[in-house]
Amino acid sequence: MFHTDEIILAGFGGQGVLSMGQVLSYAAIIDAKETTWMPSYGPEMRGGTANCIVIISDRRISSPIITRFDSGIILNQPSLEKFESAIKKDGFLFYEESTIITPPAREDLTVLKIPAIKEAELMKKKQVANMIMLGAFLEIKPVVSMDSVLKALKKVLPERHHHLIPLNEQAILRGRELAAQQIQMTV
Amino acid sequence: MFHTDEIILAGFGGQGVLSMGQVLSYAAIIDAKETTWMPSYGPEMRGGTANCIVIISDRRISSPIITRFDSGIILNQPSLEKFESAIKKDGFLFYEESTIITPPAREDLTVLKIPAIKEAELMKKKQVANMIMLGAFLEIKPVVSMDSVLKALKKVLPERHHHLIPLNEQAILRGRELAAQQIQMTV
Amino acid sequence: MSTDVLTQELQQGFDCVYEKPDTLTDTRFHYCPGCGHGVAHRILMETIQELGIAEQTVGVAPVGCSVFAYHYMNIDMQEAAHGRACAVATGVKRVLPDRYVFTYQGDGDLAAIGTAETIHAVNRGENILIVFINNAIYGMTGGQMAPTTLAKMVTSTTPYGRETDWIGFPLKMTDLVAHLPGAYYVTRQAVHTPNAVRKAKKAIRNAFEYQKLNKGTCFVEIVSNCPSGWKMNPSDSNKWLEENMLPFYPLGDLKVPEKA
Amino acid sequence: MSTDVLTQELQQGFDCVYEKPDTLTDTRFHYCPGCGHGVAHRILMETIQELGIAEQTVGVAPVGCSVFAYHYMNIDMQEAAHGRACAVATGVKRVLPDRYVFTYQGDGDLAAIGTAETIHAVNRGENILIVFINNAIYGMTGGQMAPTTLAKMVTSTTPYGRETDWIGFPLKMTDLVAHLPGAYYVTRQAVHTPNAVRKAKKAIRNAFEYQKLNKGTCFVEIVSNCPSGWKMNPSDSNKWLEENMLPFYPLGDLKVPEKA
Amino acid sequence: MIKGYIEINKDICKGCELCIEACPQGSLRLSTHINTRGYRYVELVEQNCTGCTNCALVCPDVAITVFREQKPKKAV
Amino acid sequence: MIKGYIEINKDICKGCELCIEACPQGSLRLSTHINTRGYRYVELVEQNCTGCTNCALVCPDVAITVFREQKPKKAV
Amino acid sequence: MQEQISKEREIRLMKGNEALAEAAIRAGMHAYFGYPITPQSEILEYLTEQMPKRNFKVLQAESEVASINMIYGAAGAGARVMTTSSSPGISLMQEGLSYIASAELPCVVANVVRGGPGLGTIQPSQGDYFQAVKGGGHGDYRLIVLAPNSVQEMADFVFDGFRLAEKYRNPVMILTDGALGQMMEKVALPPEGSLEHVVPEWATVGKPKTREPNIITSLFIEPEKMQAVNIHLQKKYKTIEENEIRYEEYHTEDAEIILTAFGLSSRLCQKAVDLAREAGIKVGLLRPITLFPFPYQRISELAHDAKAFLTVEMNAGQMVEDVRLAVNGKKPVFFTGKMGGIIPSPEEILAKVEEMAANINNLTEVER
Amino acid sequence: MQEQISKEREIRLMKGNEALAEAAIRAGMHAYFGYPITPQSEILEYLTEQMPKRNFKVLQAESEVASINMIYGAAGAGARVMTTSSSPGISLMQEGLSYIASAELPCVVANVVRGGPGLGTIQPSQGDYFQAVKGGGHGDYRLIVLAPNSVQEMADFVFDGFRLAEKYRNPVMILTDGALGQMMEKVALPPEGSLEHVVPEWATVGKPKTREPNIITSLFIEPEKMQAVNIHLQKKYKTIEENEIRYEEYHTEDAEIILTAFGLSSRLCQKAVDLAREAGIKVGLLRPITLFPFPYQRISELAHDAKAFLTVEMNAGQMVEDVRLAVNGKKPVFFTGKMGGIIPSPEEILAKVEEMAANINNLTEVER
Ligand SMILES: Cc1ncc(C[n+]2csc(CCOP(=O)(O)OP(=O)(O)O)c2C)c(N)n1
Ligand SMILES: Cc1ncc(C[n+]2csc(CCOP(=O)(O)OP(=O)(O)O)c2C)c(N)n1
Ligand code: SF4
Ligand code: SF4
Ligand code: SF4
Ligand code: SF4
Repeated sequence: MFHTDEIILAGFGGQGVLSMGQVLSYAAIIDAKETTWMPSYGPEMRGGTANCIVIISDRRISSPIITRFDSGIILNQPSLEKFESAIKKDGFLFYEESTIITPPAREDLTVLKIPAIKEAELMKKKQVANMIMLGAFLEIKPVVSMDSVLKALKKVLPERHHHLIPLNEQAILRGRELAAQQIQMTV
Repeated sequence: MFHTDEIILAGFGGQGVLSMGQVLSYAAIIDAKETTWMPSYGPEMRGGTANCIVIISDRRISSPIITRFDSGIILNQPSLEKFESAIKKDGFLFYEESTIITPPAREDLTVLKIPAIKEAELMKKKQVANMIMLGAFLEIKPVVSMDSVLKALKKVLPERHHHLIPLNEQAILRGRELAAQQIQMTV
Repeated sequence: MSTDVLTQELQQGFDCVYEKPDTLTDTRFHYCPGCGHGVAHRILMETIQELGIAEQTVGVAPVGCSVFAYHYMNIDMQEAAHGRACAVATGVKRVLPDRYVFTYQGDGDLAAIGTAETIHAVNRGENILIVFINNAIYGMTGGQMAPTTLAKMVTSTTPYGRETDWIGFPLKMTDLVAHLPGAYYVTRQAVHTPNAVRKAKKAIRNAFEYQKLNKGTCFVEIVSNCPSGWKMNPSDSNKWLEENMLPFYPLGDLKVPEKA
Repeated sequence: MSTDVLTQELQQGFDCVYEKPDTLTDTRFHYCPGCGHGVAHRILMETIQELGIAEQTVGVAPVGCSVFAYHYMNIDMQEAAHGRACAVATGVKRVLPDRYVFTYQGDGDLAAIGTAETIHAVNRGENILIVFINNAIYGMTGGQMAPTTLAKMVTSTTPYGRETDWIGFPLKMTDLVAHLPGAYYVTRQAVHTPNAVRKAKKAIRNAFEYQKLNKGTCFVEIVSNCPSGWKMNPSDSNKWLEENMLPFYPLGDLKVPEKA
Repeated sequence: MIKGYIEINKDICKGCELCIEACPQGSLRLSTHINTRGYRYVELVEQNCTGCTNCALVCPDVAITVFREQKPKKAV
Repeated sequence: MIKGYIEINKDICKGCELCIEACPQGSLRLSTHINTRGYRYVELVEQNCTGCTNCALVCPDVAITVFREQKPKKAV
Repeated sequence: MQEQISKEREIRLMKGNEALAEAAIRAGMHAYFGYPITPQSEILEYLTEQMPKRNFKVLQAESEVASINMIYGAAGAGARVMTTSSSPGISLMQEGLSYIASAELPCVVANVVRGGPGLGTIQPSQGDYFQAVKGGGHGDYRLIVLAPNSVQEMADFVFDGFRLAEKYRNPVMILTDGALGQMMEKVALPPEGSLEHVVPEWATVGKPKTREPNIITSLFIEPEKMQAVNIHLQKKYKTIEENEIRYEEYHTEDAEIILTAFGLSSRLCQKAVDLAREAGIKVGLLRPITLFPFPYQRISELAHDAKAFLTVEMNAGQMVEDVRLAVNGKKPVFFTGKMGGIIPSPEEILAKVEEMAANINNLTEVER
Repeated sequence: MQEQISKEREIRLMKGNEALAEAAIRAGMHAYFGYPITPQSEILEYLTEQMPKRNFKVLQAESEVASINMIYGAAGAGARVMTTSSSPGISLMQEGLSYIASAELPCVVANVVRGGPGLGTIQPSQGDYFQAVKGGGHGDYRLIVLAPNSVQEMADFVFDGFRLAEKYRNPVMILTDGALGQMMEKVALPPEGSLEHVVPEWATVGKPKTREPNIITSLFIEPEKMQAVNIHLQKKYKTIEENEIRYEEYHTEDAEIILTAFGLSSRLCQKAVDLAREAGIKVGLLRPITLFPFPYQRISELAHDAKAFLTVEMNAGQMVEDVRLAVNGKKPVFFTGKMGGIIPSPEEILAKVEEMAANINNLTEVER
């Protein structure tokens, strides 16, 4: 059987959800998989939420716009409210701890609450919270190889930020650790 | 059999060929016939020639734009050159004498050369040359009733020129005389 | 917020000295935090409220960030095609000459694609109010260069700064229309400080009062910010406006009616 | 008329001091008798001949009576959509920056439907020459009101005279563009007398010479007649022009380059 | 000094801070909480509000209502 | 006085009479004949043309060619 | 038509353009916005001349883009409005028309078609059928399209146009051509004021306290909302298709060959039918009067007994696609036409018909 | 497609809009003129960002009307040029497009379609098929219309577009949509400079003494001349129809039900075919790649063995008319679609297919 992963990544504009999705998609290409990355666009983004849908598959992807997802990576409250119900039964939900007031209610989901912003602050670089989330996601859902993710980072980050690549790598690894710990705890 | 008359009226702009045609068409309506009046239009008129096609028929007229005519009423040299060949075999050609340098060459046509401008000058109103031509035409080709023509004049002339109606009537009658004389001469 | 609730909450011995006018609906503005559109909306609708002309007013919204103005303004409104608000307003005013008609337009709408409609409406002296929000950028579509974008200013379509030698110069549309005989009252205002807001509101009030006289077009430019497009926080954007926009677009009246 | 024939005919001891330039084709103008378009065409093409730039020049014809300009001008030309000559010329100039590019436009074309394209081309300082024939009427379509039609002037769409209070005012487009920083040289000329023709030709020559400098747009208005549209004979039309057009559209330079 | 107070609709406030800057008394500050739309909203802290309406004048979201102490009424 | 003469292309002339007006010498007049396009064309009548080119300058139809007496050449 | 003309009608000889303008005044048009273009400038000229004497407003706009948006504004304000132009000018109105259709504003737009593409020629043409009928603007919308074939109908269809526009809150296009605009024929004019008008309740005329704001818009940013609007529009178009199809038949009863043609070409075809009938060929004519809604069903019925169809147009073949869709392969459908402002003659059509008749049981369409 | 990608191609993850822009640069575009509009503003943004580093010109025009006329000027001057917009902006270009087609100027115009009509929504749609394919402007003209269905094709079709435009002196439209413009996918970019360009001899580049003036015009005032131009254009379109039809088939060999869809919808259909095949239903897909010229003949051939057709579009049913014209009554043709920016899901299509399959020998089209 062919395999497909459908992921929604959502948060406020500026939290880096779009580039998080791009790293996933780029890594998929490096892994020789098919992929689409589809952002929400237009004025709805204005000061509000930003999200993107990433699909990674063994074969050609039909629509880049879908309404049900295998996993969600959620970085703010409005997005959680919008997308919690859009995650497929028994799917995965990763959310950033400090931005969520009312945690998800669904019981079928595997839910991971990642203190990404706190951890990023510990790393002295608030901006890498998204990579911590990404790492956490990849620990549980290794939809692309870690090797490719690290290569993808180079492609997605603009040249002028390439000095931050090691930090981003670190953040991804930190995210993996956090997820691994949490899963063990819940198990 | 149904009867149709197809007439081309042509000359320089300002000679009144368009209103001559309108008088014909209006008279046709009064005679309860079908009629169309179609002017040449657009920049080709600029300072150059003006012409209109009048069709009068017992039944519905298909195209208002045709390329072969039963009769031609011609008021300048370029128009003669343009339309002489467009008159049907054995048709009728009425031309204003003083404006034509090279007279028509076709032998099948009944040709009447009317000194309309000279006569109009005699009547102290250059502008009625067109009505003299119309009168001449109607004498030979009574496509509408004279009664209706006189009524039509009132409709076609703008209100402010209504005092000129008697003069125009006179001109039409003068045209008829001229044509009658000429036909007799040729016969 | 309805007056009832306020009355209840009102502390003894206090008057309500500022509240949202009824001419604004309860719909929240979708504008970015700190965006001048909100203030401009508010003073426009306050004026209509204060003049008591809401029932006689028809507004025309543009295409731009303020495309949804009709969600907020509690009056009859039309949404015009991009750049055509002045033509639409002309259509309205010609068939409803006794109504107050205004357009509310951004700089891309009014001074780029709508240049001809703007100039000709003013030249005809259409008896309308044109509110022109000049934020030197296309906010709605994501921060592209507007005709009013300042020289050297960075936008998403002038990533290296507006190079006037080949892209063209910031266009002072308000100055242009002030030259037209159809213009009756032309002024440039701003809304970045309390005082500026007071003055801008007065200008709008003047404009509506002049509209009664049937003497020609009133044109009120409001120099405004676009924190998102300019990629600044609201407070910095207002500072930038003061330091960069106002020297080039100085505030004040460009044409005032001659005294009777 | 080719030079050969002239030479043959030339009387001993006489020089030819005026003849049709080679930059005009042998096609007869379709213009009405006495129409200023002919003179404007001629001086434009004479200048191109005299400057020796025919091979480097691309012209843009408008929609209007001069729509057929390309039949007469013996150079590469494009026929633009109504009002869009400035946009078309921009397209040409941007890809052929070392060519001389000009538009030739009537008042309806340039100042009504083409207002936005005109203003923005000048505002960008497109390095082109815009020749603007202002005859205060739409000649081509049969004498309708133009934006430049004078107050009270009778046209086929202002049969009772242009009533400025509801149709709008005659638009001084040249004055408007002179305010734009992209304009380098802006002048208003006429061609109704020998002297006016000489001056107008000089203005066109200036414009082409400035184009070499790459400093912005040159804009030459030519106040002209339309005997057909005005319903006058040519000589009366020129008198009318002198008495009515020139007081409102006074001749002279509106913007000249600063001395280096 | 005249006394005043303001009410801030915290669900509407977008935390643009323009009112904070506009307040001549320095009576306003950003809350540490966020509202349902994710914005830190503004709150009145210092009790020195004069009801000058400056904050309301610059508030782009019409989030502020202003109250001012009644002037003693003149005797009729 | 300088001597000159002009040639008028009578097929091109539209008889607008602008050259007649422009001629300071009054050398031009309308012919009584019409050309192939129906216009009375212009002709040079008075032999007092100075070759000033005024007629050609105002002629909208480029119908006029102007000749002028050669100035005696300066000795080289 | 002729028979229906009541006694109260005033008879005149008029140009099609003038008849249309006069009819608009009599139909109670409140305002007209337009820009000159041959061959329809007489409309604006006629109206400016009449304006001081009668009760309506005219404004010469700065362009066709401005005209159509003025129409938008005035229609939105509840007025009965019209604009007219010819091909290039109508192309400039496509954005505005799409807005008007989406905002559901009633108005009449006449296209006095000239030969294209481009600046083209000013002579009559039918080259804008696709644009009018399939939608030259963006998105799924429909104009109600009426195609007059006489000066009388140039007048009558203005009344029909306003009636339909207001009944369905939909723009109506009168698709005519330069010949019909420029020619004079007899026209019997309906009396002034014979078409009732009420200010629609949705119009932006100033909001009284008693109702919610009226909003004229075509913006529906959420796709679900836009979808709902589209579904509503499609339903409306369906209703129009059910109720408003108009066509005329001429000798179709026993026809083996059915000519189909609209507007001016239908007159040429009528003549061709006469000529062919005289020559003993069984030919008939179906003339769609409404181009949208199109008489698909009637053509489909005729395809039962007829042996072949010939569509005649003054273009490269546009309506013929709709005829083919209607016939749907039941019988071969042929096309003949003239382009660039030339009018095919009845004789040419006859020749084509004779050719078909000679081979009537053996006709096959060329494979596409 | 995938297989053809040569080793020299650079692989990137790109938005469709960016891929199109980057491809235009690599295809040797000389100049781009455009105006911002969602969902395609990235094209202008990308190009202004790249301009100082590469060899081409960009100008942000004052409007779409200006853009298309700048394109006219630059194309007439012999340059390889492009403009892009989205639905409302493309409507504003209709006059200009008609001029460009008539003057026979090569250029590429991309329409990143959004939901209409009117201001509509900014979400993806296919509502502009009629406008692109039948002609939204006036007169008889055709755009060559290419419909990509992937980011890869957003890039590739720019090359094809310029090639076809220049081969036939005809404007080419890339008809895509907001989803294809905004989404990122893998794209293999052809190397820069791989598409040859010669300045055409008809271009207005300044007339040397040795030749007659070059004139770019669409004005042919005499109807005979205009007719000749039209005949020439129609012949050219015929040649294009003979040589340039492109389509893709998927499992059509034994298909009883043929889906037809272009652009994004064809991807949904491909998925639906997979799902249906899994369920044992014999379904295939024909995807027209060129919308003009349209693969009428291939569809007509398929109509032989297939039992029914289902056209799937993101509109109210536009291409379905061309499918019907091709099938010409041989088999029933059904339609399903979503409007207003909504993308139909493969499951919805599957449901429709299953419904048809259940009744496969008894299907009849609703009478129109
Ligand atoms: C015909 C057309 N072209 C382009 C657009 C896209 N568009 C929407 S708003 C806008 C510009 C907005 O800028 P501005 O008018 O300055 O207003 P702001 O958003 O800054 O308030 C553009 C180009 C459109 N909707 N329609
Ligand atoms: C889009 C469009 N609208 C209208 C026209 C009709 N039209 C042709 S020329 C013209 C105006 C001509 O007037 P002007 O520009 O003043 O030039 P003139 O003829 O007076 O020299 C108009 C309205 C057209 N061809 N295209
Ligand atoms: S994008 Fe700019 S103009 Fe638009 S709402 Fe945001 S700040 Fe205001
Ligand atoms: S109509 Fe007027 S502008 Fe046109 S050629 Fe005649 S005189 Fe000249
Ligand atoms: S100005 Fe208004 S929106 Fe901004 S922080 Fe103050 S209360 Fe909130
Ligand atoms: S100016 Fe020229 S066209 Fe006019 S009369 Fe003289 S020669 Fe003839």
